[in-house]
Amino acid sequence: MIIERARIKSNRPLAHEIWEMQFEAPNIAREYMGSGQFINILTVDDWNHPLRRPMSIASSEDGFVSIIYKIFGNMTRELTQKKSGETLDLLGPLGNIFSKWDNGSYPILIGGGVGLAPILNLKKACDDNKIEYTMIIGARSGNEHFISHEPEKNIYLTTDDGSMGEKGTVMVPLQRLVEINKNAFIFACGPEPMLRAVKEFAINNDIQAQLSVESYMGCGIGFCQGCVIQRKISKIQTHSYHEKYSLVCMDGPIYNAMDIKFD
Amino acid sequence: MIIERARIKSNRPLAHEIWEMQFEAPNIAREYMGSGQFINILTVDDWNHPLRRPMSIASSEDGFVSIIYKIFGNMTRELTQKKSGETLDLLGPLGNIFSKWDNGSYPILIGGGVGLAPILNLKKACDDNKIEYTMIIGARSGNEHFISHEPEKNIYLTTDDGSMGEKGTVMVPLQRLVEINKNAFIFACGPEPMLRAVKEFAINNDIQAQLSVESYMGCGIGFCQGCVIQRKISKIQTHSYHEKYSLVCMDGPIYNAMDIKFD
Amino acid sequence: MQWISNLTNLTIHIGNTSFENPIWVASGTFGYGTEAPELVDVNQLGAIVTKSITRQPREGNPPPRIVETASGMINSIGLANIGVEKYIKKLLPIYEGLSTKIIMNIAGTDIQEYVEIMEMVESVSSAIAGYEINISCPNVKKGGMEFGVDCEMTAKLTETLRGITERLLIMKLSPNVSDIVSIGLSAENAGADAVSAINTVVGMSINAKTGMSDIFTTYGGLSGPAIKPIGLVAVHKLYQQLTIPIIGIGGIVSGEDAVEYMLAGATAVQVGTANFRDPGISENIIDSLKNILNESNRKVAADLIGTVQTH
Amino acid sequence: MQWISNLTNLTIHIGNTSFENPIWVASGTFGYGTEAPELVDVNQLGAIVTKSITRQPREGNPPPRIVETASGMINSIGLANIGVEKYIKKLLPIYEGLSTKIIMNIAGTDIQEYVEIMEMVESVSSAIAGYEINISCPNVKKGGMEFGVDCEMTAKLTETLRGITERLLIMKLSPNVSDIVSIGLSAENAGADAVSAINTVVGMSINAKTGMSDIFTTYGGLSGPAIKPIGLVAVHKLYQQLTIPIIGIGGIVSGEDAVEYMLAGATAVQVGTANFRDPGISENIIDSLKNILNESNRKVAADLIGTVQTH
Ligand SMILES: Cc1cc2nc3c(=O)[nH]c(=O)nc-3n(C[C@H](O)[C@H](O)[C@H](O)COP(=O)(O)OP(=O)(O)OC[C@H]3O[C@@H](n4cnc5c(N)ncnc54)[C@H](O)[C@@H]3O)c2cc1C
Ligand SMILES: Cc1cc2nc3c(=O)[nH]c(=O)nc-3n(C[C@H](O)[C@H](O)[C@H](O)COP(=O)(O)OP(=O)(O)OC[C@H]3O[C@@H](n4cnc5c(N)ncnc54)[C@H](O)[C@@H]3O)c2cc1C
Ligand SMILES: Cc1cc2nc3c(=O)[nH]c(=O)nc-3n(C[C@H](O)[C@H](O)[C@H](O)COP(=O)(O)O)c2cc1C
Ligand SMILES: Cc1cc2nc3c(=O)[nH]c(=O)nc-3n(C[C@H](O)[C@H](O)[C@H](O)COP(=O)(O)O)c2cc1C
Ligand code: FES
Ligand code: FES
Repeated sequence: MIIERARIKSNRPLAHEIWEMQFEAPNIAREYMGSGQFINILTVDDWNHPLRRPMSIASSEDGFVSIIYKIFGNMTRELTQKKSGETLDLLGPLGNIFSKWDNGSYPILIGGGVGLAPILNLKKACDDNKIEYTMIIGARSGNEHFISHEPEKNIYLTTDDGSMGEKGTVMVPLQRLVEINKNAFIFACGPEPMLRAVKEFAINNDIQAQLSVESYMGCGIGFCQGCVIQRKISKIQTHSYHEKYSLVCMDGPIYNAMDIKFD
Repeated sequence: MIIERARIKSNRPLAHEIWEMQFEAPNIAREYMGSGQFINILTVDDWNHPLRRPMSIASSEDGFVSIIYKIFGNMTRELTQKKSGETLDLLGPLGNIFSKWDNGSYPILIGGGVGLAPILNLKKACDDNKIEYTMIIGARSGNEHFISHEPEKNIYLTTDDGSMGEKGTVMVPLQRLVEINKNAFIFACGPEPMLRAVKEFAINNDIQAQLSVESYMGCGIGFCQGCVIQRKISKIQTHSYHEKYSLVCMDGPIYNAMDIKFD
Repeated sequence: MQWISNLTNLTIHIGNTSFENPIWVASGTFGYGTEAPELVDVNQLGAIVTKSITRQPREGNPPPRIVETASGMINSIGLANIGVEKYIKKLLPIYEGLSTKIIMNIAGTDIQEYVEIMEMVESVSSAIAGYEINISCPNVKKGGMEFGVDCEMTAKLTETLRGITERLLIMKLSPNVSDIVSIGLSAENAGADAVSAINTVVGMSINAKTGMSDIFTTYGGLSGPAIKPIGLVAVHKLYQQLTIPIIGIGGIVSGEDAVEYMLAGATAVQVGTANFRDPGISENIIDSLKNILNESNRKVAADLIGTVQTH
Repeated sequence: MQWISNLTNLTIHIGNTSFENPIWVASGTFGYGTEAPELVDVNQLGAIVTKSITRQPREGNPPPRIVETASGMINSIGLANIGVEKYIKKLLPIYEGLSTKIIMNIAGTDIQEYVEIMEMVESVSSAIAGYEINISCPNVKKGGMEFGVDCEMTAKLTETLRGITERLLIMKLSPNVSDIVSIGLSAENAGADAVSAINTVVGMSINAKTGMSDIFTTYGGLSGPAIKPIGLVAVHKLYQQLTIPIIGIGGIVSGEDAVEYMLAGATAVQVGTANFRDPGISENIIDSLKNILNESNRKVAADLIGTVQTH
């Protein structure tokens, strides 16, 4: 992990309230280990918002890294104001990575909302490694999508309102696809309700799944103990440390679906 | 007093750490009463700096008002970042005005540091009204001056380090000028040490003087009672209100030198 | 869909008194309500709590009285005010003409002073809706602070004043105590109609360059968004234990902030420091509150009170 | 003029222990000092105060544990920690290799727990410079909070621990009390070498949209620049009454902030929340402190202590 003052190469809207920002961040790009890692962004120099904001790395190539972000609150809105040429203070790369997507199974990549950032990243890794896969991207409505529904290329979009791709959630094509591909391995990132559904589905159908989860982060580097998610362990000692709770910033953000609990 | 979202017409450095900003603020310009009034500027929309910043009106013409400001802390630094075309939230015009400069006496206008904003404003009023006057502007060093030393036009500059105009404080030419002009009336704005010296000089020499003073302001409109300056009154009742202390935002910022105390 | 907006109901009740909406302006941050008629239509406000009034006029503390801090400010005004006599003579008649409710805030250094002030006001006819009793001003030596940290004194003062007025009696609580709830309970048991919380938090600011304290009295009262988390705790704790209404104060600058305080347990809220920046902000907050209610299922502001969901 | 910089002297003393500089990192905000060697050279720090250690390892509270507020944040970690046994086995050996001073922060639910922990550490040889006793964590039920608000308990705990160690004994005070000075005096009279102030301020945050409390435990500890005015008051008040050194904490993010705390009476300061944003910030603060001293007449950091000028 490195702190780098990175020059903004581009910053542009991709879809409704969804933006992409590219940074020249050679040091972070050099240390980057793979799809799933994130950076922690200092959006304002003032101390009114003391905390950085974590964002998944959507791509990392030739000294550049990019993020895809959704306008959520003050700091993501502030991000949209940044102009290319300005610099931002980035801390990264942080966290662990998707694994075993290249172990011969058939990857089904699932992204919901901005959760598609690390998924696009993994898609590229599959492409580069000539691994066949299917990708499913869900959104509430068509205006949040910025890639095309191309079933012929195994890229499926879904929308809650049916305005683009298939109507419904990502579970609709997933269900169908898993029946075809007995060797499926799910990789998913998205809002918690989606991850819950995917997790339950994977467990019920005995399919392996890796989920990229989110949590509120104070530091991103193990200092604050703030970012925990509950582990699913049958027996937890009364006096334990990091058995029941795992640090998303250090141990995650990628977890096997079986290993975590959402309540 | 009015709150007006004003378009910035220009924002440029005049001298070392001294900037001028012009606003299109027709409503404030319409209510403007004369030299000495100020506006209260909301610099950032965020609440990390809750208070506005008061700035004297340096000119008001044809729907435009301008300020001259010195980079002092965070908000004045932030002001330098504003671009023409952006808008700022202004509250004004506030406060009272210099008076009696057109009553037949000989105005000596004294400005120190950025205290020259209302003084330049008064100068223009004198020019417009064809009233003769002398102006003395003091600064620590030549790089803080942005007008010329023109004794032939009765404009005198002083610098503490002698790098421009006369060496010393504004008191040097003032002393000399008062000897020549028996009918002098001093109008001064500047840092407190300068105002103290001017005040003492005026009283000792039995010259009338109006001073524009500063104080830390919470609101600028009489809500907070924060901006007081001590009045010089021989006898103050034990139970009094606004006899001992005066509100600079409502009663000031212009006071007769005799009426205020600096301790 | 203009008609939907008419469905929202902002009315709230404290004792027998109803208020058109729960957005009030806080004592000491809105003068006497008469300072800036050009900038704000005071009749829109749920109530105006006027600047603390003492028996005699007061000059207040020497300057500097104010300094900005991170997301807040510190003040040490020292209860500068016109005194009760002038309040009765000059202001009460003006208040007759307002449709908004007026809450008179009273401060004193001993019980006798509070009593005298209230008796003087009660002895004349006026339109004021009630009293807020400042037992918690941190900026005046002997400025009522004794009361604010002591349960017995709070009870005694409340009880005494309860005997003098049938108007609303609101005790304003200090956050600078180990246990704000026991003070609140004392006020409730002694007959207060409501408590308001919080007054400012004791704070200090120093200029690193000059080495000087930024405030003449060294300590002052911290207010503004910085203290919102502290005010929310106070209101939430009080709501768990008291049965009388709670009026939430501290760092409110938006409709969301007002909603948060109501969720925590506030029946009404007061806007303080924010008035200095934008005298008309309370009108915006009222509009925003309406919009938030409209967009939610709950159209009735009072339904928000105390309904925060905890984990 | 590089040589001028050498004239500054940042050394400060507490009890018999000297520290190379007064900039420490605060408990719970810097892990165990071993988390980010790439990002910060811990040997530059005046001291590292390690995360609160309890007798047994602790998982801490369920999420959400953290939320940002205006110029601050609220946390409710619930003392997640590895427990004293692992601290002794895994961390003490690492600390032997550091040139910076290590202050071990201890938390407990009763005196017995504090005693056991300290006796276990004292029974092994180690390089730690002393202990900071957390009697003021607001996020754990029975988490020592009783001690922090009660003079007698504070005195008893201090006295007991004083009997066990000759190392530095620093009592960490809570701001959530009516009178922090009397707690500080109890600690001093019972033999503490220093007090540190302040721990976090009890705060709450609510999501207006969802109506949910943002923190699992409803209340948490407010920290960051928002609380600097509260920390400065605590330090200034303590400095007026205590003779032992005071360690200032609360909202420090710059060299100026450190200077302000020292002017108020702090012998050293601790940087907390700021580490989350910039793990190397304490090194910057040390540099900035040096520069400030260089530009002033005073070249000796210790000369700043308590010299704030009031009006
Ligand atoms: C590992 C990880 C990867 C992420 N990747 C992406 C991504 O690729 N694209 C994207 O758009 N979003 C991503 N997020 C979410 C993103 O961090 C939040 O949307 C962002 O912080 C919101 O900031 P805000 O100021 O706009 O909103 P705010 O108004 O501050 O907060 C709104 C909500 O944002 C979340 N949030 C705020 N601060 C933090 C914080 N310090 N840590 C975690 N969550 C926070 C909370 O849920 C909060 O309720 C990721 C989060 C994590 C933990
Ligand atoms: C009536 C009046 C007219 C003024 N006219 C001018 C002018 O024409 N040009 C100019 O450059 N400056 C003027 N000032 C001073 C100007 O307001 C301050 O320099 C400015 O507020 C500094 O803000 P900052 O954030 O940059 O500094 P900060 O770092 O916030 O503060 C540094 C110092 O600025 C002063 N200050 C900060 N906030 C306020 C406030 N709300 N009210 C008053 N003083 C404050 C204080 O002395 C403080 O110690 C005027 C002040 C007053 C009261
Ligand atoms: C400048 C100033 C003056 C105040 N004067 C009084 C007062 O006279 N009486 C009182 O009860 N509270 C007074 N207060 C406290 C406010 O009414 C309010 O409780 C506090 O500011 C917290 O709210 P806020 O964060 O919205 O400002 C004053 C506050 C400020 C900032
Ligand atoms: C996430 C977090 C965890 C903390 N954990 C502890 C702790 O375990 N023990 C302790 O004594 N203080 C703890 N503190 C309090 C800090 O040490 C410090 O007193 C407080 O944060 C104020 O300083 P700041 O404003 O610089 O953060 C914690 C603070 C934070 C923000
Ligand atoms: S975010 Fe601080 S430990 Fe994970
Ligand atoms: S600045 Fe608030 S009363 Fe003058």
